[in-house]
Parts: sequence; C-alpha cells; structure tokens
Amino acid sequence: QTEIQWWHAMTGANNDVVNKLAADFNASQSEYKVTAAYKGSYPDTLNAAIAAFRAGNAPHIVQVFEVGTATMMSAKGAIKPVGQMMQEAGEKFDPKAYLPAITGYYSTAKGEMLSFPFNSSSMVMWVNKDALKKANVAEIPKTWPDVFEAGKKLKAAGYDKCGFTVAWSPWALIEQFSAWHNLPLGTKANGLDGFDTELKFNSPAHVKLLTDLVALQKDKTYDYSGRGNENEGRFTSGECPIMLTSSGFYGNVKANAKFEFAAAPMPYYPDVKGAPQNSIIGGASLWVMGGKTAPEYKGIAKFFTFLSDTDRQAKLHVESGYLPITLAAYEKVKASGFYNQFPDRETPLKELTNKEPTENSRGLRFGNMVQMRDMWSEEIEAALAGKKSPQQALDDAVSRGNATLRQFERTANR
Amino acid sequence: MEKRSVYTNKLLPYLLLAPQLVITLVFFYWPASQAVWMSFRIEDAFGISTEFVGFENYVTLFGQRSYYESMWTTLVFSLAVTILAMSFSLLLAVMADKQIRGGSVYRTLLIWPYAVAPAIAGVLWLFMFQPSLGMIGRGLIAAGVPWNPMLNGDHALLLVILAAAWKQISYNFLFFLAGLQSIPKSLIEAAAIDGAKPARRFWTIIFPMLSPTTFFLLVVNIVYVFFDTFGIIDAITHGGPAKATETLVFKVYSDGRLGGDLGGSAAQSVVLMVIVIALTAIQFRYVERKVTY
Amino acid sequence: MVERRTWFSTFLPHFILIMGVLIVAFPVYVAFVGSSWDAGTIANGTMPLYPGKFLVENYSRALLAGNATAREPVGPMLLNSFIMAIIIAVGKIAISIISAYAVVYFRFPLRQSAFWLIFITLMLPVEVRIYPTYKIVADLGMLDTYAGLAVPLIASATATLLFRQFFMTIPDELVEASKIDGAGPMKFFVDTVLPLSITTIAALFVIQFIYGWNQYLWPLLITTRENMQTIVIGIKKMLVTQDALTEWQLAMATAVLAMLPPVLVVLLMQKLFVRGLVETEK
Amino acid sequence: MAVVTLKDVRKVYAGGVEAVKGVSIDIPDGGFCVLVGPSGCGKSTLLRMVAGLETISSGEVAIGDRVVNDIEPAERDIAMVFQNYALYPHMSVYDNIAYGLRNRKTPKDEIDRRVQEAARILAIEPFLQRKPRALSGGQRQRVAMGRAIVRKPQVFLFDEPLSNLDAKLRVQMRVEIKKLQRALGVTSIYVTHDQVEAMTLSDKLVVMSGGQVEQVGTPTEVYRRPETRFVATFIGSPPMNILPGVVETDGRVSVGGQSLAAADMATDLKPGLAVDVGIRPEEAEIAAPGVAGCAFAIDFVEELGATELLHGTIGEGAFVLQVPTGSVPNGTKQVALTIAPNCVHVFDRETGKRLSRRPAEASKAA
Amino acid sequence: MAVVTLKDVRKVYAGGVEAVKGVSIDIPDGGFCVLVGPSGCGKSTLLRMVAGLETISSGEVAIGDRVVNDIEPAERDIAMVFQNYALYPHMSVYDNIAYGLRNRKTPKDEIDRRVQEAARILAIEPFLQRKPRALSGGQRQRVAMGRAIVRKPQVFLFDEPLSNLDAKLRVQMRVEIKKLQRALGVTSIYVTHDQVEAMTLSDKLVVMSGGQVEQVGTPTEVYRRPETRFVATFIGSPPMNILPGVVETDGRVSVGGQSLAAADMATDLKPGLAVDVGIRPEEAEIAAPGVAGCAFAIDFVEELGATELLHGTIGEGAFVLQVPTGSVPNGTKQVALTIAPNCVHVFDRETGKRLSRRPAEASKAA
Ligand SMILES: Nc1ncnc2c1ncn2[C@@H]1O[C@H](COP(=O)(O)OP(=O)(O)OP(=O)(O)O)[C@@H](O)[C@H]1O
Ligand SMILES: Nc1ncnc2c1ncn2[C@@H]1O[C@H](COP(=O)(O)OP(=O)(O)OP(=O)(O)O)[C@@H](O)[C@H]1O
Ligand SMILES: O=P(O)(O)OC[C@H](O)CO
Ligand SMILES: [Mg+2]
Ligand SMILES: [Mg+2]
Repeated sequence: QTEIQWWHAMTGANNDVVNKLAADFNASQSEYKVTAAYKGSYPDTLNAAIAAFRAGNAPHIVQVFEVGTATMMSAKGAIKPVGQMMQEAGEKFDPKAYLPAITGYYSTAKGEMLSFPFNSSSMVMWVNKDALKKANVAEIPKTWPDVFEAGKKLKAAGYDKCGFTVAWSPWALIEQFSAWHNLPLGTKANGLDGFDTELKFNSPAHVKLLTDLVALQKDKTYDYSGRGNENEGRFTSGECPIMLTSSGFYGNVKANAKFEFAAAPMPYYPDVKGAPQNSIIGGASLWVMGGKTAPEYKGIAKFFTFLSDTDRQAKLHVESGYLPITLAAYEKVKASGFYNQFPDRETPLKELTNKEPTENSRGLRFGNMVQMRDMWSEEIEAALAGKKSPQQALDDAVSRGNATLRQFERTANR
Repeated sequence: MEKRSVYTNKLLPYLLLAPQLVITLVFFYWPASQAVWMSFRIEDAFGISTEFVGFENYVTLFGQRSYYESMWTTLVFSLAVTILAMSFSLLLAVMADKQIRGGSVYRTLLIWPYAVAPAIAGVLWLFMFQPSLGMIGRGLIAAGVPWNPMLNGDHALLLVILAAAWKQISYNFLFFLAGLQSIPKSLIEAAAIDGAKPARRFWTIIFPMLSPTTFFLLVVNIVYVFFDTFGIIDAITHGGPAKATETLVFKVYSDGRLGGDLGGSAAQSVVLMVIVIALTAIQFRYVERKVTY
Repeated sequence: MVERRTWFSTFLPHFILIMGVLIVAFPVYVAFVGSSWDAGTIANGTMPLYPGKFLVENYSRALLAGNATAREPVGPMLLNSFIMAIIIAVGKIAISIISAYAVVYFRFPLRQSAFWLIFITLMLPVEVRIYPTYKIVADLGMLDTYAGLAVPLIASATATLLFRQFFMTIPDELVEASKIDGAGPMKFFVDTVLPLSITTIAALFVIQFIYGWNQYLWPLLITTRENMQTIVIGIKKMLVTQDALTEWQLAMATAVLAMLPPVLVVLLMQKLFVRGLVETEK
Repeated sequence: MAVVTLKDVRKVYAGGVEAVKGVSIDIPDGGFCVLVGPSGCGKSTLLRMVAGLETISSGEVAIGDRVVNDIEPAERDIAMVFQNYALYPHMSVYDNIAYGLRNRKTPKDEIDRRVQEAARILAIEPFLQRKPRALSGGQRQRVAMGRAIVRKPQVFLFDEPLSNLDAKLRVQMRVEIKKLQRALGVTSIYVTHDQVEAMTLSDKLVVMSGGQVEQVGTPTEVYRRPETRFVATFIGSPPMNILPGVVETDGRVSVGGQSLAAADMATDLKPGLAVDVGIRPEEAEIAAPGVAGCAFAIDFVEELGATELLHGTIGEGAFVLQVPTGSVPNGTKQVALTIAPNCVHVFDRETGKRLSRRPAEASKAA
Repeated sequence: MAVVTLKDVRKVYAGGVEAVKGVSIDIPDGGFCVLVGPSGCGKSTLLRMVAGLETISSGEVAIGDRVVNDIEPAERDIAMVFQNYALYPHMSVYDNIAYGLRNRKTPKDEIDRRVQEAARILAIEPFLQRKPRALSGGQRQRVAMGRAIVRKPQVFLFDEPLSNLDAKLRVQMRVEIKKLQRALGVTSIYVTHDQVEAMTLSDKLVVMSGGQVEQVGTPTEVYRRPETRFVATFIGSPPMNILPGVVETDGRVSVGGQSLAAADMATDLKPGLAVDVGIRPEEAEIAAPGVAGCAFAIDFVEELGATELLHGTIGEGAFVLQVPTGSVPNGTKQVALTIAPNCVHVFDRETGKRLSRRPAEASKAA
C-alpha cells in the first residue's frame, strides 16, 4: 500500500470533513492510503511544508492558502504541476470544469493549472440576527456607513466590547476591499501579469476605511480581531454580532452559534465608483510536491479525481460553506433548490460573480505574500493603536511590501 | 584549578570525550557554521536557487529599522523581566531567610513554577488576561482600563513581561536564598555591633555581599529572556501586535519561518551567537573571579 | 538573634511571603478552575473563582479523546514528552560525565581545546541555529523520531561543567590512593567516581528532565506526525484554532496535566533539585 | 572601660539545649578574663550573650552599672573580634575599620584620625586601601582588631580570635593582643579552647565545662590548685596524670602501693576511701639512687629536645613523666619517683571535686 | 621491608618551579625517616616521588635494589597514609581496607583474614561495616592506617597523617604510629611540619628548606648540634634565640657586651667577625646572686603553668627565657644569665652555616 501524506490546516468542523474524505477514499480502494495531518494554521502549514521540503521529506499533498500561491508557483522544482501530473497518471482533468474565478487563480499565464482547488471561499459578512433585532437594526447593513451605524446601535444595545469586527484583517481590509471597490492592490493586474509589480493600496479610499475604523476602535464600536481567524469565536460566542470573515466559517457557526445568523455580502463605500465590483476567492488549494515516485503520483491523481466527483463537491459545499468548485457541482446544488431554501448560502458565489472581473478583481499573485500580510497587519495594528496615522501606516505597508517584492523577484527570477 | 594527580593513557581520554564531541560537532558546530555560511547568501524559500552576496544580508539587517526596534524591544523586555523578577524574588528571599521556621515550607511553595514550561506559562497568563474571557482581563476592562493586548503593544509587552517574570521568580528566589544563606552570620553580627540598623545592614552589607549572585542572575535572566521566552511570546502574542513583542530570537524565527528570508535570518542568528558568546565570556570571567570572594 | 523579635517583625515576613506565594500560585489556580468548567461559561467570561463540576469530564476528554482542534488525546503526548525528557536527561548525564572525567583526570594533547569546544556551547541554545540543525536532523533521517527529538539537545556544556566542578572537589588523594591500591582509570571511574557522583547525577537528572519536558520550539519543528507530538506542543496547537472555538477548558486541563509531571518532580526531589540548580549554574 | 557582671546567667536555645546553666562572674574594670573549656561547653554562647547577639534566658548581664539584657548590641558599647574575623569582604580595610564610626555619625575628620591611629598602632597602614582578601591571615586578624579598638568601647569581646592562624603567628599575635589590651586598659572577655592562650593571656581564668563554671581564678591558682579533676587534666600539657589511690591516715594517700604525703588533702577523709590522685608530669622527680619512691615502669621515650617524655605505668595506671633530656640513661626500664606533698592533688572519685584541706577558705579565695 | 635510597633526586614542576633541588638520603631497612620543614619546602613532593605519584625529573629512587623511577605506584609495593586519609567515602571501612587487596586479586578468605587482623591491631573491629563519615577523626585515621598495613608493603609513606586531628588525639596517635611501626618493622617515610612529631617519631630526621636538605641526623643530633641557623630556629620550641655577636679570641664570643665561651666554635675565626649566636630559651640559666652574666632586661612574663616565658632583650636583641614558674620574683626587671659553653651555637652571619670546631668530622657524623 502506498502512503500519501496530506498536510492541512483545517480545524473544527472542517477538520472532520478532511478526515472523512481521507477515510472515504481509503475505504474506496486498497492500493493507496491517504494520511491527513493537521499542521497548524495556514501559514504554519506552509512553513512546515517548506521546511520539510528543504529537509528532503516533504509530504505529498499540502494545503496552501490562496496567498501562498505565488510562492508555490515560483518553486519550480519543488512542486509537481497538477495538470501535468493528472495527465501523466492518465486521470481525466479538465480545468474548464472549475469555476472560472478559481481556474484563473491557480493557473499560469499559459493556462496551466498548477494546484488542485480544494476549499475555495470568499469573504462574507456574518451577522447575528438576534443581536440586530435587539439593537433595533431593521436591515442587514449593506454599506460601510450602514455597518458603522449598526455597530453603534449594537454597542448601545449591550455589545459594548465589539460592535462589529473583521477576521483576516489584511485579507478583508486590503485585499477584498480593493477588489470589491475595483481599486488596484498592485500594478500588473495585481501581479497576475508578472513579478515586477508595485503595490498601490494606499489610495484615498483605503485610507478612508482605515481612518473610519481607527475612529471606531476608540470606543470599540469596531474592535480589532487579529491577523487571521484565531478570533472567529467572538462571533459564535455572541460577543461580536457582525464579523467579516470567510464563507468557510459556516461549519463552525452552525455547530456553535446559539442564535440566528446570516451571511451577507461584504459592505462597500457607495461613493466609490463601481463598487461593489466582485470579490476574489480565498481558501486554499492542494499542491503536489515534487520528487515523488510515479506510483505515488498515480495515487494522488486518483485521490484528486475522487475529490472532484460532483456529488462529493456538492455535499462539501453544503456542509462546509466552501464553494462548489466545479461548475457541475454548482449546477447540481442550484438544481436541488438548496439556495431557495438558504439564500444566503449563495452569497459568496454571488459576490464572486457580481460583475465581470477587472484587472483589479481577477485575483492576485504576489511573492512572499505571507510575510507581506504580516507587515500589512503590523501597519494596520499600528494605525489602530494610534501609533501612526492611517495614511502613514498604509504608505509604510506599501513601501515595506514593495521591498519584499523586490527581494522575491530577485530570488525567483533565477 | 587542575588535578594534581592524573592518568596518562593515550587513547582512553579521546574515547571518553568522543560521544560528547561528536554530538557537539554534528549538532552544534556544523549547524552554527551552516548558519554563518547561509548568512552570506540569499536563497528562495525552497532553497532551489541561491546566490552568494557577501555581507549584503548584514548590511540590509543593520539598515532595517525593525531590527533596531526588535533590539529595543528585547532590551526593554529583558530589563523589565530581570528587574521585576529579581526584585520580587529578592524581597521574598530576604523574608524567607529571616524565617527560620517555615523557611523550607515557603521554599517549597515558591519553587515549583520553575518546572512550568514557558509556553504553558504563556497560556496561563493569556487565559487570565485575555480581554474578553480572561478573569483579570475582563476585570480590568470593567474597572475602566482600556485593556487590549491584541492591539496595544504596550499591553501585550506588559503581559509577556509578567508571564516571563512569573516564571523566573523561583529561579531567582532559590539563588538569592542560597546567596543570603551563604553570607556568614558573623558579618551581620559584626555590623550589628558596629551599630548598623537593619535597613543599613541590608544596604551596606547584605546587598553588596549578594552582588556576585545578583550579577550572575542578571546574566542568566537576560539570557533567559533572550531565548527561553520564545514559547511565552509564541503562545501569547506571536510577536505582535505590530511587532511590539518581537524579540531578537522571535525575529529570527519569524523572518526565517516561511523561508522568505533565510539569509537574513541566518545573519540574525550569527549576531545573536556573538551576543551570547560575549555574555558567556563575561559570566565565565566573573564566575572565575567570584571564587575568591 | 541580632534582630529583636517584635510582633511586627515576626508577622511582616510571613505576610509578605504568603502574598508572594499567592501571587505565584494564582495563575495555576485559575487554570485549574478553568479546567473544571464548560466551554460556554469560560467563553462568556463568567467563570467564577471556584471549581465547577466538569472536572472529570474535561480531564477524561483531554486524556482520552483530545479536543476538537487537534483530535489528539493527551495520553500519548504525555508519553512522548516523558520519553523525550528521559532520553535527554539520561543522555546528557551519560555523555557529559565521561567527557568531564576525561577532561579532569587525563592529560592529553588538545585537552584544553576539547574543553573549550564543549564550553562554548554553554549558553548557546538551539534556537539560534535552529534551521541548519533542523536540516541536519532531517538529513540524518531523524525527523519524527525520539532520537531526533532528543539527541541534538543532548549536546550541552552545563552538565559537563557541573561534573567537572564536582570532580574538582574530589580530593586528589582519592585518585592517588586508588593508584596505590592498584586501580586503573576505568576502575577508578566505576569504583569511586561514579558512586561519589550519585547525588550530582540525581540532581542533574531532575533539572534535565524538566529541561527536556519543557522543550518547545524544537519539537514544534521536527515532529510532523501527530503521534510524535509532545504535550507542550499539544497545548499550543489547541490555542491556534482556525475555525473552531478554542476549547479553553480542555486547553487548561491539558496545561494542568502538562505541568503536573515536572512540578511533581521538582517538589518530590526538592533537595536534589535545588542543589543541582544552584550548583549547575554556579 | 567598665566592670562586667554576670549574675546567674542561663541560656536555653530554642531547641531546648541548655547551653549555659547559670554562670556568675565579675570582671573588674580593665581586667582580662579568659573563658576556656572544651568544644561545646558554652563559651561562645556566654560571650554572645554579653555582646547581645543571643537573648538571655534568665539572669542578668551588666556592663558598668547598666543592666544590658534588653539593650541592642549597638548600644552596649562593646566591640567584638570573631574567629573568622567577619571582615566585610567588599570594603577596603579603611572602610572596615571606619564602618562602626560611620554608623554612629562620627564626623569625617574624626573618623580619619581614629582610623589612622588604629592603623598605626597595629602596623596596618600600608594595607588600608586593600580588600580583606588581599591580606594574609595575620593581617586580617589585625584589621579585625583595628575595627574593635577604633571604637574605643567599654568592653572587648574575643571569640577564638587566633584559632585560624598557624602556630607561629598565633604565638606572635597572642603577645600583641596582650600588649594592646594592657596599653588600652579595656575590660576584655576572651574565649579560647587553647590552654596556652588561656594561661598566658588571662588575669582571670574561667574554666567551663558542660555549660557550667568549673573554676575561676588567676592562671597560677588554677594551675597550682585545680578545683576539679576536669580542670586538673584540662589545664597543663602534657595533662596531669590521674592515678587511682586510696586514702591512708595522716594526710597520706597510697598510689600504686606507695604512700605519698598530700599536703592539701582534707584530713577528715575515711581511710580506705578510693580517690583519684593527680600528679603533673613535670612535678614528679626521679629519686636519687637509694631513695625510696613510686615504682615507675618505663615503656618508651619521646624526645622533645630540651625535655623528654617517659611513657609508662605506675601500678595499673598509665603515667607520663617529663624530665630534662638525658635524665635517664638509654634503655632504663624502671625508676623510682618522689613527689613533693604539695604536688599531690586528690580528687573525689565520684564527683571529681578536689578534696581540699580547708574547703571553706579555698572556695572563698577563688 | 627494604632499604630506600634517594640519589640526587630533583623535581621541576611543569610550571618551572624547582620544588626539590637534588636530595640524597638513604633510609635503612626498617628505619623511620621523618621529613620536616616549613610549608612549601618540598617535603610532599619528595614523598610523592617515592610513591610514584609524581614523575622524577632527575636522579634515582630505589626501593630495595630496584630503581623504581619508571614503575607504577601500584607496583612499587608501598602504602601511603594521606593527610585527609583519602578514605573512599562510599565504601564501608571493611571495603576501604580490602580494596587494594581485591585489585590485586587476592583470594577472598585471605582478604578477610588480613582485614580482620588489621582491624584487630588497630582496634577498629566494631566499625568495619560503617561508612567513613560515621567515624570520628581518630577512627578515620586508624582506618587509613589499616588500609596501609593490610597490604604488608615494603615501605610506608605518611604525608602529615596527624595534622587533621585535634591536639590531644594527635599526641595519642603519634604514640600509636610509633608503636605500630616498631612492631611491623616496615621502613617508613613520614612528612610533617610539626617539630614535636618530627623529634619524637624519627630515627632519622631530615630537615628541609627550599627544596634542599639542611641537615640529616638523629633527633638529638639535630637538636643539640644544628648545622644551620635555619635548623636551629626551626627545631625547638620556643625557638632558639639568635643574637648578634662578635668573635673574640680563645673560642669566646661577645654577646650584648658580655663574653661567652662557645665550646664548639671554630678556632680559626678572625676576632671581630660579626656572627649570629644561638642560645636556646631553656638552656640559659639565671646566675646565682653575685655571679656575673649577660644582662637580660625582662619585658613581660607569660605563664605556661610549670614553666614561664620571660620576654625581654639582651643588648639590642630580643630574647626569650624559659624557666620553671616562680624562678624570678614578680616584677623583676633585670637578671643576669649564665650560659654553658656547649649551649652557645655560633653561625655565619651570611650563610647561616654553623661555625664548628671540626667541620670535617662534624659533617661526617651527620
Ligand atoms: N543556635 C543554637 N541553637 C541550638 N543550640 C545551639 C546553638 N548554638 C550553640 N548551641 C549548642 O549550645 C552548646 C554550646 O555551644 P557554644 O557554641 O557556646 O560552645 P563553645 O564552647 O563555643 O564551643 P566551641 O569551642 O566549639 O566554639 C552546644 O551544645 C551547641 O550545640
Ligand atoms: N603540582 C604542582 N605544580 C607546580 N608546583 C607545585 C605543585 N605541587 C607543589 N608545587 C610547588 O612545589 C613546592 C613544594 O611543594 P610541596 O607540596 O612539596 O611542599 P610541602 O613541603 O609539602 O609543603 P606543605 O607543608 O605546605 O605541605 C611549593 O613551592 C609548591 O608551590
Ligand atoms: O478561512 P479560509 O479557509 O476561507 O481562508 C481564508 C483566507 O483565504 C486566508 O488568506
Ligand atoms: Mg565557640
Ligand atoms: Mg605537603
């Protein structure tokens, strides 16, 4: 039996899903055995995989979140392009079967798909409907000013530690914000068209959002919730009645929230032209590491085929809140009438396809993005803590990011 | 000091030394030299392409504001933990030294935090000071203190300092107590006869006599803060917010973590090694000197 | 007696000491209380200062089932920690007692160099050379093995120095008497040095056990398989939750379980521990 | 300078050990009192009660006319020299000596004057700026003395101040201490277990044992007329020989079958009473040829240079005789000894008390 | 039992210290040789070269007819008793004594027999199962002796074996060692810096100083006829007084203005030559009233019991006189002293060598 190691970053309800998939696959055949191992947060998992590769014992499959894409793509010898692998293994693989937003994100300029889309998400606004009711907020807020208003009311209604909040701060406040408002995050179509890109997210609109949040942070109408999703519990526990975070949060909300909830589209500034545009995908894809044997690749390919099964994808989507990644699965769920029953489960899909994507909303691809996110987070934190003006913080975030990009360019181009 | 009488076998001593030397060479010197080698190169995350760049990593490092900030953080952190832990344990040790009865009971009640892993200490303090569910964190907010270690760097640093100092109390206490007990009673008696009141006895006799212990603890505490607090920081703040709790060691880890900057991280390691070797040398000289005291 | 005992001067030190003890104990008490309530009470921030009634449930879940995040029960992790700590303690003692013996009781070329080679590693912790060390362990195929967890941490100068210091206090005359009594170097080591070192060995054992048990960064890096994880890492992983609520009650139960063995070792072997500590460092 | 009076002083330590069991001594102004006795007999405890370093369980200690039981050491106007000198290792010699004056807020120039003077007296001027660890044992001893004299206290207390010195230095410092005390005229109490120090230094010698005073007197009194068997064997080197004896009539006692006159023996003792008879090794004499005496069988000889020790037995009892070298031809196996009547000391076998002719007067003299 | 011969033995330590500068001594079979001298004079070094614990830089050490320079200590058939006894603290007394035999693969019952015998001789049978720390100093000393005698070696080596004991025990063990050595007849070398031990124990006394032998002889020879000023002041207690003197004619020497006959002084010295004159404290006598003598000004008196020491000066030189207590009435300020001609020792002021009448014969006698 050939063992296939699969490193992932899924916890809670999603962890159950991963384990179940592995178990089901193992039960479905006897030649291969997929072993799933939780390796910590997304950055931790990526870190572990890189370290393991350098040490010569990389796993077969790694779940890498979307911002690690450029890093993985540029690691030519370290990865096995999924398309190529599937072909060599003789498994059917058609990039066109996937949602275009996803295919675009994980393919090279030439259209070669390098990783296997697994759990794609988008950002939505989770709201605690009971709380809104309590605070007499009749409608789910649509725009940022609405959100601020609702936050104030919620605070007055007893949610005094946190009117609203945001998980994955850089993802929400910079990346999704840029796409949703059709603002460039960086040049060269946010890096999709080449490494020699420059960051641009210190525009007046970006600064305005941060300025507003800084003001609201003072009395906790808005309250910072960290760089990743480690504080998502603040929503489920009822502490923060409004939280922007991944649609993949669904499984845990369902399991833990003791109130009525909904997933609404992200808010926008109505005075920004073109807003809302469309959102970009988040979540993660599965990367196959290089240097493995042919039988192993064959096993991986079989596993991927197993994963892309339409029924399975449809079920995954329904259970986890991640997107149905194939068009077929999407159609199937639609056809089942699921969205009529639970309209807000379609929210992330609607966001993604809200408008025809532009240069600014197709996706993004920056090297060393993981470190950049930390830098951006630091700057956001500095602004929220009152150490820097919002303008200064974003300017610094841009210039530090650019320096990092230049370094990446230097190592990646050789 | 050397032994007067020794053995003169030719091969045996090498055999006896071999295990330790081999392990030291393989797991210490070789990696250390690798770190030096790496610090002169830049590399992509996966180590697929590398380039020799001379001192560029060092130049970049010392050109980075964040590096100096990290140094500053480390310094503040070290001093705060050291002063806090040392003064608190000195107070306790002086009190315990007075208590002939019950002294050992107090010692028992005070030494066990030494056994708590730093990471766990971090978890314990986080649990108390977490603003939304921590007992003390909530208490502070209820009392009108805008307690927010998630965002406020000073709060985060304070929390990390408290946890780190807490863990270090036992250690300092034991050494101070041992130091106090090794001061000949006759010195205190002589001072009493010489007309020195208790406070004056403490500052003119006991405290100066403790100075070797104090100095030793100073070095040990600084080294402790440098390295052993990694677990505390990682558990409580991950170096944030906005790098407010990023010590030099944490920076080595976080810069090298994603392989983004292995060369720079290695350069930092080298700088750290130099610092530690210097500290060791100082301490060693001091230990040697202390013997005569 | 120098100090005249008044009611105040007798009472004050006790008062200060008791305050000190309380301050020192408080965090652990809170953790213990935390491990006896349910997730909801903790998450709502309404946990009181007395233990709740979920104690048994939480501990049995922690020990046997693991939490929602890692799904790793604490039992095997405790065992891993224990094995790692034991290997480190025994290994360190074994290699350093013989190397110290060589350095102290023999004269041979490069003796000083060998000593310095070892001595320089005194305070340099694994943290500063972490990546290259990791690579070597990987090259040697020791990832996810107990050897990989323990062996690189065995190279430490402290134990060697302590033994060296202890050997220096063994009177010269004992070697001389042994020589005259016809004992060679190995016989002297086994018959005399080893028995005399028993308490030093025991003291060192306590300290190194704790050192091994409390390792953090190293096992974090070199274990990839769940079944090789140590308890300290286990706790930290419980806190890094992606999409789930941190199960603080389990984290606290695990923390208490993780603290228990080393704390017990310290308390039960207090005398040896204090001796070992004070002598190791001085 | 002051009279020191101890009245029925007792000390019971916290553990219940009764270290001093009711001791009364008066030390005249300017007197030099030496407490001597075996280890653990309570000498240090007694001294430390005078210093105020131990509480007094019962009884009274007075310095001058002031009862000092409840007075702080600092207020008793005493100075003390410790066995290990207790010099402050982190202070220079100068600071060590000046410390007590500084604590008392003595003006700076006065301190300087007095330190310089003390240093001059003790010949430690060249070392004033050194730290104690850079001094030899003898020099440290002097500094400790300096610290005591600079304060011009009423009483000096010494706790085995010479026992950390080697033999030669000990002799030399002993002489210096005596001279210094004479010159300064300060009342002194000196603890030692070395009987040569005790003999040579004291005006008033107090022999202690088991927390009690065995005898108080001048050194000569104690040597010549030990009140107890304990004192007899403790003072004098080699120690007094103790032989079993039997009381005869007429103030005579029979030892090893030989009848000896004992000048000081009580006259009212029952003949036949078993007693202990003490004879100092240097006080027995080899009888002129033909003169009768105790038969002393010689085992072997130890030469000491000017004198030699003859080890042997009288009757059943071991006996050591000290004579000038060459008094006995090599290889002699037996000699007869004569002992002057006032050199024969008789002790109660049970109590060890001297069986004196005039007990009432004798005790008054002490 | 064997003759031990040292031929021009030198020791230069690694640091360059020349600790022993060419020493030649023969010790006869069964002889008891004591090495005495001040600290650092090389006594231990010499002994340890005999033991094989130090390499011999040059010269030759022979035990019996075997040159042992290159032989391991274990093979030299010696036993050694150390100052700190060097008992193995973790072994019982029995095992301590048996260890050397076990290492030599002696049969078990033979070992047991010999250990029991040694224990009997030393009266340590009751302690055989105890650990050394449960023994008193004297008992430990005996165990160390036991370890030495059980092996029945050719030579015993002792390095200050008594200096860790208190005064009383020291005297007692000294006597026992002497008896034991006599009984076993094993050639012994004994290092001490205590001159009483040196005098009482040795057949052959070797006085060392600065790595060299100052004098070799029987104790009496060394005491009576010290070859150098160093030996004169080192042996004897209180030490010999050394006074400046000037050679007169006719074998006389002038000291403090008084002319003294010096029986042993060389006759060919230039009159007027400045010399050092040595007179032992116990050998000067107080002149009968009216008899002329050296004027001795008395400073003060130290009483020792049987004797007293009068400290004072003769001319410019310090002088100590030891006399029986009471020889001089209290408060006497000056007495005249007479000194027998054979008690006047004359030394070269520069070299410190004795200025003897018959140098050739004298050195042959030593
Ligand atoms: N602090 C103490 N607590 C309890 N017992 C004590 C204390 N100090 C001394 N002792 C006991 O009191 C007795 C007398 O002790 P002390 O020190 O006065 O003797 P010493 O005559 O000075 O002896 P040494 O010549 O050995 O110094 C001893 O039995 C000793 O064990
Ligand atoms: N291992 C050594 N290395 C260098 N010098 C040494 C060594 N051992 C002794 N010496 C020096 O050799 C000289 C003689 O030392 P030794 O120990 O023989 O003297 P000693 O007469 O036994 O003195 P003591 O009476 O103090 O024991 C001293 O100057 C000493 O410092
Ligand atoms: O929570 P997920 O899995 O949707 O991922 C969130 C973002 O993509 C992180 O970059
Ligand atoms: Mg005492
Ligand atoms: Mg010696």
